Amino acid sequence: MVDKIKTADEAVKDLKDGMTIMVGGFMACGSPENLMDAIVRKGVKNLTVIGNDGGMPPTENSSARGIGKLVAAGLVSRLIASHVGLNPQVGEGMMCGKLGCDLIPQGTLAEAIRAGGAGLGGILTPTGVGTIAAEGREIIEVDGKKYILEKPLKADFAFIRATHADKFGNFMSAKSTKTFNYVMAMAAETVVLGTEQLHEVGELDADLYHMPGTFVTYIVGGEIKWQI
Amino acid sequence: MVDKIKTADEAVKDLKDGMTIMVGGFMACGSPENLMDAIVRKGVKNLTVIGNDGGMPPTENSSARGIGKLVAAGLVSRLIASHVGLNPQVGEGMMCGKLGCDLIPQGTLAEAIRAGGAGLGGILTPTGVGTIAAEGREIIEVDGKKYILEKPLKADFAFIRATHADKFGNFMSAKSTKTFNYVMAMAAETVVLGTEQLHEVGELDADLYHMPGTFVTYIVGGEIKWQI
Amino acid sequence: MADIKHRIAKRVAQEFKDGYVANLGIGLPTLVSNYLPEGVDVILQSENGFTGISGAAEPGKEDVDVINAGAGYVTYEKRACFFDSALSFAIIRGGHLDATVLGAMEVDEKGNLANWIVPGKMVAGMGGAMDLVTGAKKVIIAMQHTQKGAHKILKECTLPYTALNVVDLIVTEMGVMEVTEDGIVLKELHPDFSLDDIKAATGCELIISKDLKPMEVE
Amino acid sequence: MADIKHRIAKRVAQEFKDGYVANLGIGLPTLVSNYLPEGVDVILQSENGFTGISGAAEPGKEDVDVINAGAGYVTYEKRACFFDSALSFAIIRGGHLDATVLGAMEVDEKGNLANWIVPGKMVAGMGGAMDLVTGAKKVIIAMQHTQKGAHKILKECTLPYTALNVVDLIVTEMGVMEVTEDGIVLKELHPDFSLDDIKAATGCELIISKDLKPMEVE
Repeated sequence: MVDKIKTADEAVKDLKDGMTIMVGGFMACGSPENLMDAIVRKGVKNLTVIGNDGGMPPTENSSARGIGKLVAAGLVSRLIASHVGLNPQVGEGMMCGKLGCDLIPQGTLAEAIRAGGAGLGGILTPTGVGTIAAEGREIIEVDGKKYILEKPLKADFAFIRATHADKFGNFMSAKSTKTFNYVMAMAAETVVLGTEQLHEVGELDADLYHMPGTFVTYIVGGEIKWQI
Repeated sequence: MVDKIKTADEAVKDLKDGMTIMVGGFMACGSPENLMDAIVRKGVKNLTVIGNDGGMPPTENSSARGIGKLVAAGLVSRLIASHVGLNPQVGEGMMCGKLGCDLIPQGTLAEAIRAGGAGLGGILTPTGVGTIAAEGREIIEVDGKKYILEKPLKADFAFIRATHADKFGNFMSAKSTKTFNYVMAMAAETVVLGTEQLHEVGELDADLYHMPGTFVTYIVGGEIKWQI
Repeated sequence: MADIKHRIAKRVAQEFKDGYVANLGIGLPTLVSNYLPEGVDVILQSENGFTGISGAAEPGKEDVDVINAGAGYVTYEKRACFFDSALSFAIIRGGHLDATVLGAMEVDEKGNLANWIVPGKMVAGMGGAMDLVTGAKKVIIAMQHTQKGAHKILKECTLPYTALNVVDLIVTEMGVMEVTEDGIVLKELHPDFSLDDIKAATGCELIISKDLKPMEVE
Repeated sequence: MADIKHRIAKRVAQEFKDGYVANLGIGLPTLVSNYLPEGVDVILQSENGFTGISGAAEPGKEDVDVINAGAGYVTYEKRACFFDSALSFAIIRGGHLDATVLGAMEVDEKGNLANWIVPGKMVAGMGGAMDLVTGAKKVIIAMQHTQKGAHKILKECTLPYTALNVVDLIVTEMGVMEVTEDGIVLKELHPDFSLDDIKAATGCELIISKDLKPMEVE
């Protein structure tokens, strides 16, 4: 069996300036913090980041979290997300022209990533028809109803987080940490999985894992629960 | 909490002649046999059945299984499936004109049902371009590549099977019985879930269930493992 | 103001039927769950990925793996089920929510809704709002009738749209209004206000229901 | 004939690299897994919904919840993972299979494939075949070179297509052929046959590789 287990720094070795990456999680809940730290250490520039949001900014009591770490370090030149209101640093970056931001309805974002992973040429969604979300998109009419044709999203890297994974990369993300982690596992060239628990193959029942390890390129252990 | 638990016969009370139904499973593995039996007892006619295949025909040693029960009883006038080769009774029905059959690539069938459940106007698939599977379908070009626009599928009823369910209808289908059961749970007006194990709410860890009970209209216990 | 919020939430709660699956926006809409009528069991969905969301977590007892769509730590019911964003929005877009309750900046008589961009202010993003109002069977807007005296219920929205032709019901501190093909019909008027009060506070014609009732919340 | 099947399966197995994810069709293609080279670990996908499919189940020890795509009871590896049909075909269509091995009725020099309809015979359905050949990174056709003497490798398929421009490699008992932009290139010829033999058995021009090798399977 191919050995997928790496340190976080090894896992980002081939990450390069200007690449497009996906980061799982929702407001940093379910984001792989070890992997974000490794990206910051590597210091790649001009990343396009696809994620639900801009993560959490640094506060007096804590460092930034999730995508917020990349934003705080100035590594992000473009963010494709559904909501960035909880990270004022994204707004600041947008104001001064350093950070471009494409806002996409959350459900459309999830489907576009899934379509990228599932080999679809796109999906037709009624969400956003007649609004700014339709700008630059083709409108397709099916049985008299209008839909936006949303094209698939793919990335060079996906950084995702599991609660339980085995050494082949089969994984599950507990409770509300699933979010974008499952669809992003399908949609990138290199998929790096940060996990809290790392199990031997066959140690847990197969049906406890929600996603197959065949999607996962590298596995990095040592994710810990966020301490409030 | 609304009481969803019914007998199989109660669950099919509102099933009517000419309706469109979905049946989960794959070659009857993962099909809800109790519910099939109840439909046969009710004896509705001219059903359009959406499923992966035609189920299994009766043999010398055993009765028909899965969709095969409905075919054997002559209740099906149209079958929308990906493969019907394992049930010769489907072929016989097609030969004598009693049974119309629309064949759809298996992955397209799964996506079309999912699209029906997910409120999408359709999906663009590269599968089948330039073949009979493209007949009657619009071809959409995205970034220079051709795709079939496959429209969503929906049904009046879905009959699906779980291994574990709780009394709210949260459920999971073990191992390779998942098949079409998960997408069909989303795509019908009335969703009837046949389950092997029926648990109290909260008895199992929430993450053991893969699909939320909010999709499920009725729950019928008493499914048993197929005896070879 | 607190009083007004609870009045609106109480009235919205009366719209809920037993067995409903609903999504409540952050803020005022979340209050609705406190006022569900006796015998009306509603399961709430959280768009980040679960059904069975319950109240805020007690400080010190937070499960950091369980947040709501506003990043607040919350608790969940025993019947909760967790899923990923793709399935979460399949529920939302696919018509599997009986109702969603959200605030609005503007609503117009065609049922158009604007609740995400204020020109000149930083745009936070639509998040899940566009999907919610497009997909839910019943879209209920819960809001104050005016914004510092300015009309919010209009002949035509002036702000960028969240979605077109989606609003079914508007509940404010002044009354309950249904969006119909003919325009906005006032169904209930709160006893604190006169017909002239609500007409003056509304930026489009209000059709007065033949069956106009007092808005009762207690 | 049994000999020929194993010869083909053995040669196909040499195409597999360590870490491959692959889907093997029912019949001859399934034999491939018996002949993987030392140190080459391949995980097999079953389109009804799992990765880690293993051999047929022993009679009397079947797990009725675990079948292959041909409805046979099978076993699974420890590292198996089970999923639904939507995810299974996301894997297949999405390019997550390194290789798929299938039989064919006809293949032509454009890489077009026909393997699902025989006119006049009952149509069983394409099942997952169209998705497999469209999505897999490498499509390997494993088949007998001719069908009772009739050509199967053609200038242009005569039977209804399964998919267009998808076949990468053809392995028969006679040789190994790569489908290129210029046509079908014979890369390896089995020592049992001459160039004239294989040319006569092929319904289109065969480009002979400058680097033609013997097809070695032992």
